[in-house]
Amino acid sequence: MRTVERKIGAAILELEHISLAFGGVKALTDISFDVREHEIRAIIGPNGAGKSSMLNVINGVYHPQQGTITYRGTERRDMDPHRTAAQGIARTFQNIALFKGMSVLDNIMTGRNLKMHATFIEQAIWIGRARREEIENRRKVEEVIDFLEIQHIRKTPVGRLPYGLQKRVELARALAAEPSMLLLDEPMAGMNVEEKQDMCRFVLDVNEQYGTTIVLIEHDMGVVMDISDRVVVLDYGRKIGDGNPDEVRNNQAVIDAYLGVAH
Amino acid sequence: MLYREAGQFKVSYAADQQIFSIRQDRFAVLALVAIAFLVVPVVGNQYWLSAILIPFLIFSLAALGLNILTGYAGQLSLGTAAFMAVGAFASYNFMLRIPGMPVLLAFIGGGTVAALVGILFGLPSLRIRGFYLVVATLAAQFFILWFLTKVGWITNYSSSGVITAQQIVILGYAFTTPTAKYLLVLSIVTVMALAAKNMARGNVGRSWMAVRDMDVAAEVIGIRLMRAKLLAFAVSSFYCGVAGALFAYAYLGTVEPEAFNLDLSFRILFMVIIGGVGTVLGSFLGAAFVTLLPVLLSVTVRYLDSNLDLHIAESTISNLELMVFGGLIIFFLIVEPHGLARLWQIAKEKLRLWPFPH
Amino acid sequence: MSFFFEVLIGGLLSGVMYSLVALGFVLIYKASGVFNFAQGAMVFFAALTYVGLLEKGLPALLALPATLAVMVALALIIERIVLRPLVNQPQITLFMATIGLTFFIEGLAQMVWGANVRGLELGLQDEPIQWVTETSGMNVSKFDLVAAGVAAILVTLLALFFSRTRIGRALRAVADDHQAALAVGIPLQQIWAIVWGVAGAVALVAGLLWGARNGVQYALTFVALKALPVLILGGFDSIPGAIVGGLIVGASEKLAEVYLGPFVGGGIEGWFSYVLALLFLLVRPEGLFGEKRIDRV
Amino acid sequence: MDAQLDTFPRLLLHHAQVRGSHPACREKDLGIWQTWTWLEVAVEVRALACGLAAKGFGRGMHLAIIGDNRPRLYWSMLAAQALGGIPVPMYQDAPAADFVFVLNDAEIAYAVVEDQEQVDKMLEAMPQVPTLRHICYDKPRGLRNYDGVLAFDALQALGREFDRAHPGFYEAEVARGRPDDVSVMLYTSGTTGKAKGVCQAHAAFIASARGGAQFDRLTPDDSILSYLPMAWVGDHLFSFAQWVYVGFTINCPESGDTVMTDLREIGPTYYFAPPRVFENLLTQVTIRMEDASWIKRRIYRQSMAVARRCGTQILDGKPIGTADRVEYALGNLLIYGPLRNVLGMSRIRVAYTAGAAIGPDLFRFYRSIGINLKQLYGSTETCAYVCLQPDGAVKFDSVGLPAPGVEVKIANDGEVLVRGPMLLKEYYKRPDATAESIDGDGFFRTGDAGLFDDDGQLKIIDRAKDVGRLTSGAMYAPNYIENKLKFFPHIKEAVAFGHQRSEVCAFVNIDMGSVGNWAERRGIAYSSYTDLAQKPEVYQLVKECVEQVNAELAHDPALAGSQVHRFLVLHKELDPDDDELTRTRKVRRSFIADKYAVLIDALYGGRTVQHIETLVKFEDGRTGMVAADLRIENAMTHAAPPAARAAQSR
Repeated sequence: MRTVERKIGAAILELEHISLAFGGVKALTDISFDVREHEIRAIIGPNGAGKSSMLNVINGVYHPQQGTITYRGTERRDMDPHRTAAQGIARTFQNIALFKGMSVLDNIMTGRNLKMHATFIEQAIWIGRARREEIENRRKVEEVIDFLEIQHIRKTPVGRLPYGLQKRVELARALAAEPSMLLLDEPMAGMNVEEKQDMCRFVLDVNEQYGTTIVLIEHDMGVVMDISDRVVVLDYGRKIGDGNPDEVRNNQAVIDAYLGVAH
Repeated sequence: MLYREAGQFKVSYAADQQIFSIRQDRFAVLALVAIAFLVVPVVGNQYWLSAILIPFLIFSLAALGLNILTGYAGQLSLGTAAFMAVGAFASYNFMLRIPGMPVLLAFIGGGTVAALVGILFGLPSLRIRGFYLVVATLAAQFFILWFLTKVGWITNYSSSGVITAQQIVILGYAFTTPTAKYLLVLSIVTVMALAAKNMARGNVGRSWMAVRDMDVAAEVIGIRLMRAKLLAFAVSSFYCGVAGALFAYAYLGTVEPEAFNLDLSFRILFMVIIGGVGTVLGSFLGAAFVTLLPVLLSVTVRYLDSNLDLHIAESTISNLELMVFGGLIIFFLIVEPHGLARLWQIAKEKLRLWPFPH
Repeated sequence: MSFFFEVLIGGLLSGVMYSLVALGFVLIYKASGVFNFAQGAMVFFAALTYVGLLEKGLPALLALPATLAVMVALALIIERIVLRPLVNQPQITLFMATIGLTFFIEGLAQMVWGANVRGLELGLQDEPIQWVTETSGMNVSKFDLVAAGVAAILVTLLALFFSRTRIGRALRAVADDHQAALAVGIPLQQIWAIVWGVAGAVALVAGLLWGARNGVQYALTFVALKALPVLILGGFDSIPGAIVGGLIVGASEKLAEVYLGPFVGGGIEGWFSYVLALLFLLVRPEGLFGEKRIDRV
Repeated sequence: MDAQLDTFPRLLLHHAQVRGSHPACREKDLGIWQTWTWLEVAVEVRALACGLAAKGFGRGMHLAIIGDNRPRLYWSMLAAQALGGIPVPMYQDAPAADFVFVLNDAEIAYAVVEDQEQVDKMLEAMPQVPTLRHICYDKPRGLRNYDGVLAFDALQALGREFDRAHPGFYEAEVARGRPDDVSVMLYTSGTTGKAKGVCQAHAAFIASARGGAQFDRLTPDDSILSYLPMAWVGDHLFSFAQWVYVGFTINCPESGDTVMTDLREIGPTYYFAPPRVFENLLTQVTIRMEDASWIKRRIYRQSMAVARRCGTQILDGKPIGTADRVEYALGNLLIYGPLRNVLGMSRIRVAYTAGAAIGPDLFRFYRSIGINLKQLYGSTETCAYVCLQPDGAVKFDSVGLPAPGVEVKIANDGEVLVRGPMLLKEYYKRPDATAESIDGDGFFRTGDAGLFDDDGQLKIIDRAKDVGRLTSGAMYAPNYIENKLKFFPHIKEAVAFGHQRSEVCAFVNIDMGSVGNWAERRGIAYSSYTDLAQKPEVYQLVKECVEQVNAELAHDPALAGSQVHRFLVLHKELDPDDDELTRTRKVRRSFIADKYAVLIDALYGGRTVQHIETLVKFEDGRTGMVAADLRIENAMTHAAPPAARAAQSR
């Protein structure tokens, strides 16, 4: 009775010949790949392969020296973080980047800042639009809280939470923006088996329930092979493989550079 | 222990998001406000009203302003007093140069000019972070005071640089008695504190805190750093500007730029640190503490002096005050970096969980 | 033209004095990442203690080592009581703690020695050097020149200390990376204590020179405020930077006062260096000698 | 109340009319307490009923209801009843395989379930349940790509359409309902044999609800937290029958994890929980108080001493001295009031416990801090309604007076027999069982052995069939002994043996939390449950408990022979997954006796050590072996007292 037929669409994000360097150090060299609508796209590679840099290029925290990025038909050289967010790309960070001084609820509420238009004066007086927006967006945020099953920690300051839950709250903050594309930087790093299973389930559910396109960096090969549709393999800032999990698994360059060494 | 919360459940987000979501808190705050408005004017004597309570309220407002910038938005400023000065002198000029200017509008104007100046000196915050920003705010402190002193037009060519604030008249009523001035200041501070709390708990406040806690993450979720920071500078300076205007109009009466020196900036920073960084309540607690401590200190020292015959000089008291303030700042930063407000918070949590441990 | 040079040299020489104060900042910043706002208060405390001891009848030769001892002791106490508990706190917190410290030291100094302005006689006259005036027509203060000499000696000593001694090398390692330094077994707290002690000594030298020039008074603490733009220009962790920054600030503010001041009513010395530093920051946030940071995300 | 109001759907319409804007249900969902008024509930139920009708559900059919307590599931019961159908709530935590029997037995074709988890279980059971065709779910999460299952909203939309097309249909269906129609079918957990479906008529549950409501003067302004399994008769009486009869408010918690917080937020006025819940709460209180500062601990100890001394008297309205009254008032200010508050019980007017025996200390604790906790007695077959403890006359060892409208008598063999309007109509498809359980005079055999005390209150000793005889001929009530043992916090379960044997012996299960804590405080290291259970120190601890029970038993001439002579501490926890306990956590004594026959032989054979290997089922479904050498201990017993002293101690 269960139909697991997901419709994967056309490429919506294309990266072409991206090169990025810090001072003299090359982080990324001539990397091209694309991401299709609704798919789960994994980026893997050994430490220092340039995976996080890749995400930072996609959402505009880093600006590549060369190459172009095409997102939904618009080609440009750089993304800038704010515009990226406005276009519906959300992300999480490798080292949890929550707002430590705020509660779980407030952290997730910040994820909806782009949906709130009341001016600061309206908010100061707390009438009309400001009040209405707080309530409407709170409702949306509660749906995310429900989705990720973090009701019991809603009003806890994030700093007090264990690592696994902090990761989940960060995902919640990203989801609150109702993104069409989600960039996840090692969402399962440092988790125990049970937490990993939960997180996998959430990632799949997000993809399935909302059709969100997901770009994912992950170290756990089992997870990557299980949940992703296609995989890009980076090594020393270069792309050495690209394809579905089976193709990547059988790619000799990948085996040499990554699998062979790591396992 | 005093909190009996069982049965206080929320059926709407509006109820859940109200400022004081616990019924007991709501009653306590209402009672406090009622006392401040109804009882204090009756029982307070002239000394208490004009030498303690009025400055306390004004400092609370200034501390609130600094807290918005430093506590909520994470931008350290040592130029608070200068922004107060802008507010004071701008209000003076609005009153002086526009005939029939309502005094409240002049205060708002003063605040607005301060906000504009704040934005100007906040611009560097877009490129520089952390305590490098101190340079920008110190530049503001020194430059603004120099400017106010040097440009005669601002002080209406008063030879000594001293201005005398015009009388406060609202709808024909002259606020001349300490009680009247107290009530005016209290009203303004209450309204502005409420507005600050509203901003703090809304999207604006969350954006500020996001910028403070993790600016890259804030940017990535779509918060415009520039707008958030400059807004913080503007709102903060507005609060300081209004506080400065009240300082001149409701407290000192006659004032010179030098009254808004670096020392005052430090004093207000101390209020924020001691009271609690990033809380509205802390601004009040800190202002109360810093206002009352010297009084307490001098009373104590005089008492000891008269009883033990120590012949303590007046200067000793002021030096002692410096040491106590300095020591307290260090103490708070080490022991409770979130200040009195956090202590209050912890006490409240304890009462809510009583008899269980916190 | 010679007037210009006279102003410039005067500015550069007083800039050396700024550098002297800034040196104390740099030392502490390098070792523990703290911007010690209280350095100015320490300068004031040093000068006041020295004068106070002289007033008590101590001969200058005894008062000097005694003051040095007091300063080192004060520095060590500060390190122990204030900074150690605040280790690993954000820089801003540490900075605010040193503001508190400033108040405390100022209060303490005046409580112990009284608040009246006192002169300090080092046997140097703040008068133009005869032969310079005669040969070039410029007035160059003898005092300033000696002060510059002292500063030069001090900088040289410090440079030697850092490059030649074991402690100096350890300090450099600490400045590069606290964690790594700890990992290779450098006793961090010992290093900090030494650096604070040295900073206390530097404060004494600065205090004597500034006190002799401007009188020993509360206003000395404002010297610290001048050091901030110096550090911005020179970079917080560079000893040569402190020197160069001091020279730039000293010269530019004198020139500005003389050449720009009259147009705006004078008194711009008070803020000019700040505006200069601010403009500089906007162009090059890491300072002249600082290294560019890359934000890891 | 009107004679017309004799079925639940009619009661619902009545409330919608007379208190339409009064809150009927609340559920903590999306962070706030979503509220439905009686009018709204009536509208929702109507749409749902019409939706079910549109799907072909009708008179006499069974509707399975599976899930945590949620308003929509309660509405589903009303919807089924409105159509003359019969809701069959089932235990939501049972695995799919356990559902198969009931689904087949009740010929279930329609099911309303909570979420994906339950839908998956239904789908898993489906191949073995040919009748099951329609599955409707409440929470859509994860069910987006499922075919052939229907969302609750969709069903209601269908219903509204159907309602428009068939005006008057709903009213007519409600009007067709008769009070002796079966209103609900609850499956008994089945301590022995397969589960039986207990058919209860509207009239029975309404009579029980009415009696209880009058007894405790319930009003529409009362509110209750609904968090116990919906398949349990207790929840059906308190959260459904009384709810619909009285018209008060039920409150459903946000999730299993948040029950305590939700209880505190709601602060119900009416509360019902099995003893286990009260016990866990008290354990939490004790543990948290141990972490408190010494001054708080001191105040707590002092206040609790005062409460023990005079708390229950004050609650019962008995006269006490002024000094005590003042001390109690102080304690109330400092401890009892705050404690009730943090437990979420400060507004409780009436609280009941039932389902198992409750320890006197535990019971006394709650009553002494001012919570009006009472016991009731009943079973699935009697709508959980036989005896109730009246305010002001609460005893620790009785279950109260016969409830209004209920007749109770004791058979010659000690079995408690009851008669009244609350009795079951029948066991579904089990005329034999029905006939067997109701005698010619219409009295239902409860299967419990009991006696009336001097005040006319009923005292339950044991299951009648469990009451046995020692070879000496003395009466032996295993449950009575087991319960006494279980009242010790360190003992989680106990199983006593002795029927047709010379003496009583027992298995004991330690409480991992409590004993683990105890061991840690004494620095006793242990690696596992099995290891901890066999520590000599633990045996000593258990032995003290057993001997204390023996001392108590020795006071009662009838039971003095039942003192425990030998015992052992089991190496594994008794577990419903291993069929050793029922789902309601009652021990299945005979099953255990068979499974652990070797241990029983060792107990009676005088051995001091016995090796055992046991197959266990883990939570993830895997199985494994647990092996251990169990030690067997003797316990000190006491001589029976002279009859005269025993009579006095009564």
